Amino acid sequence: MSVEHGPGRLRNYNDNNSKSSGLITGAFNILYGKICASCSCKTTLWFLGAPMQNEWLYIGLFLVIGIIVPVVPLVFARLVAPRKPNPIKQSTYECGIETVGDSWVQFKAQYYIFALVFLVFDVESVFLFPWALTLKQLPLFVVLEGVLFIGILVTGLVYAWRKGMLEWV
Amino acid sequence: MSIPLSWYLILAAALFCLGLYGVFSRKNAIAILLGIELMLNAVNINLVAFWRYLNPTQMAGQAFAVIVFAVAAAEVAVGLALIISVYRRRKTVVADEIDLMRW
Amino acid sequence: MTFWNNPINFISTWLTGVLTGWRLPAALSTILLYVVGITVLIIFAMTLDIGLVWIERKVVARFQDRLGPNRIGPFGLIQPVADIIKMVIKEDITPDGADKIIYNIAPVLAATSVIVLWAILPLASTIYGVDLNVGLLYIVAAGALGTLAIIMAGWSSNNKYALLGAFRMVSNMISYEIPMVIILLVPTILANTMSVRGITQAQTGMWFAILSPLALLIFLISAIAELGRSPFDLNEAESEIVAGFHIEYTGMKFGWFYAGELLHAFTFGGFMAILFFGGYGGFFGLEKLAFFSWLNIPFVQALVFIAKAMFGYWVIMWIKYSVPRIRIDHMLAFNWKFLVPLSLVVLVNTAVLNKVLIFLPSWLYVLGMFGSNLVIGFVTVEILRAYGRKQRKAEQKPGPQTQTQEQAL
Amino acid sequence: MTAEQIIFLLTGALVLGSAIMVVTVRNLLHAALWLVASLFGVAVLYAILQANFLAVVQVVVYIGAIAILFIFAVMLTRRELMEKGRQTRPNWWIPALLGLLLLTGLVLLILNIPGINRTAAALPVGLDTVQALGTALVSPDAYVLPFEVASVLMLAALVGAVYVATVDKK
Repeated sequence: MSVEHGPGRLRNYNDNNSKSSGLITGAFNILYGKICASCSCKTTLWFLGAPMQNEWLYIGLFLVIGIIVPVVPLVFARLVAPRKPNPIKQSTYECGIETVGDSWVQFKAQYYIFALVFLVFDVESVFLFPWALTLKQLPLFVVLEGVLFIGILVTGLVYAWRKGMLEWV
Repeated sequence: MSIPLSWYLILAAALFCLGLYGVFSRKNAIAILLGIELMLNAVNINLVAFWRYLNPTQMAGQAFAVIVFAVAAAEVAVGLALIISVYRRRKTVVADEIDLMRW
Repeated sequence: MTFWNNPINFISTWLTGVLTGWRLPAALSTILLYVVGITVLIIFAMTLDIGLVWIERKVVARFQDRLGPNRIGPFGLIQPVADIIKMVIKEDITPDGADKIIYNIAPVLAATSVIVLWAILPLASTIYGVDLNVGLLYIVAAGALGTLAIIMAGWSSNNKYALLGAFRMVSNMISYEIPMVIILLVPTILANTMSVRGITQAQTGMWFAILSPLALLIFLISAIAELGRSPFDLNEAESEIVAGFHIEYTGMKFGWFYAGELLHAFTFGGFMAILFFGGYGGFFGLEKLAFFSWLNIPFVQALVFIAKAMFGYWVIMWIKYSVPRIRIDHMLAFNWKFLVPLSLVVLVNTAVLNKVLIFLPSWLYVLGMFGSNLVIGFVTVEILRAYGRKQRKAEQKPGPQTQTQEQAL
Repeated sequence: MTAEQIIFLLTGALVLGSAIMVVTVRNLLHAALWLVASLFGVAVLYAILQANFLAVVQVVVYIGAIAILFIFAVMLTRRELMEKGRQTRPNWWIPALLGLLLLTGLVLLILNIPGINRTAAALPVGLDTVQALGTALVSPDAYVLPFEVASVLMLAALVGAVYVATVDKK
């Protein structure tokens, strides 16, 4: 039983003050023993049975409430703020003069090149995270594997650099 | 985990078919790539579902999914670079009009 | 005493008791508990955000030798409340040709991408939302949502300046995400976990700022760039593109971009404290002494954490208000040619040394890590100096200097 | 029907609904944003499957990088697209029929596999999936070769993409 997530975090970590562990065990029993027994089916606590589920449920709820909180003032503003649109007020802003042309200005392809390099590096550096977690357990050659991985990554960077793709032309 | 494995497989199949439809029905080359992304994700859902349902201690499914991520990223990088390059030369992104090598 | 030791657990146990007393199913009562906890946490963050508006305005005023807000309330403390009221009752203008749905989603997404970061922020050893075992990548993922919000705002406004600002901001953010992700690997290696709480606990004896000061520096720089604050605030360069991606936003929608930026800066100050300064703990073993046992009280820990986060926030503000803006070509070159290689070197150094030195006594380990960082820093500075010398020599010779400013859009 | 199944169905509706928008909507930028929604739904699926690492990486890589690249590409080329009304080929019904046939076939196939309605057992206690994935990716008897080859693949993609996208200096 290793449910340790959420505001209702239910296990005492090995903190220095473990005097209260008796009470927490009691709370544990209440949550897992008695309630489960009282509703006579252990599966109703499906998300408590699996700790991962538990944390993602929390994050999902956080996301939902995190969307609701910014929406509330916007809705409130919609109710109280004046709404008197007119064409001049609604025209796109361009430093006081009339808007010239389409907002679709030509972009430098350079933005795109940087996004390309970024994509490759992002994917590769994200893959290094599982590697980083194994360093402590596994022997030294695992480190060297990672270094090889990074070396290949650097080759790409050097190529892009020598090719002049990192210059803002 | 009260969800049957078949649900995931059916969802992935539907996603794959939608991607397939997108690839074949769209004119725009970028939209075709969008369809391919959907198909790759359908494959990934299958891989992860099989990992979870068959043998979670064996990480094969997740490792494969990671490789598929890399393949997807590589495909997008090269594919979009090609499209942009073609667009610069021929001012079009419609796949049917890029037919210089057709005959 | 239990309340002071573990307030969240205490309250949740009590509330669960109350809810199940009402014959609610256990699952539902847990969800209700979550909702209550999340709402309290978010409201706390939002209240802090209001305070940050005041702090930001006061601090910038002091940097610029002004007084700052001082009319409404004592020391102008009520000023942010007045700001909010003003923003809410302002007319909300949607520009012609705007993509209405995307235009309205963007500010909400911008605020949400910051708020969700609080789900994993450990305020104290027993006060935190969730202990995710992929916490560090979660930070990056939330940043990805923020990037998306900016590009949506810029595109949907139907305005040249907004689009240009969004493009600049996004290329800036994505570029500096690379050194940030690479440098996040350093605490991961040192603590052998990706959970922010685990990283905090790994630093009870020694801050990672001492083990890897270079990583701290790179994290700070890339965090400032992620935030889009000066000197990396090209997205809203007033003199060139007026206000960047939020040019067309009025009233509370603009307010969310503004509030989101401030909260984001504070949250990154918090993450800096967690990753490198021990978060709520990190007293170098001081808390084990009987005399300092009060340091273990969760509310004291939370105060310590907030103080450390405020320090990080203050450093970010300090840099913002004293350094001029950098040109975009310089900025991207600085990232790709300097920060990325340097962060890779720091990463390899940490990975190898952590494996080799771990068998040594701990003082030698710390000394080795710190010393290697010093050596890397010294070598980097020397290389930069040699490069600068070469550059100056080349400039003295009359040569083809075609790097012009107007090419650097 | 448990709460988990309801969450799955909602997520599935999000994934498939957004995917339908991706393949049908006319404005390509909207299609890219719908793709983001669909991919986010897939990330939620990974979270339900307890693949924490993949769930977060899905957001980081797909939404934070691939979708951004798509949006950049759309913005670099879009001027042409606004004028040309229809985004689908005239014979769009053939792929639609093909997709439906394939879907029917696949569903029949899936439902006829014995034991396909199995549910998953809980993960072994103490199994850190991220660490296990890392071990699998670096162990010589597991997937170290694909791991390094993925790096080479990304290198090849970078070199190729940069070469192709280079502006010709005339």
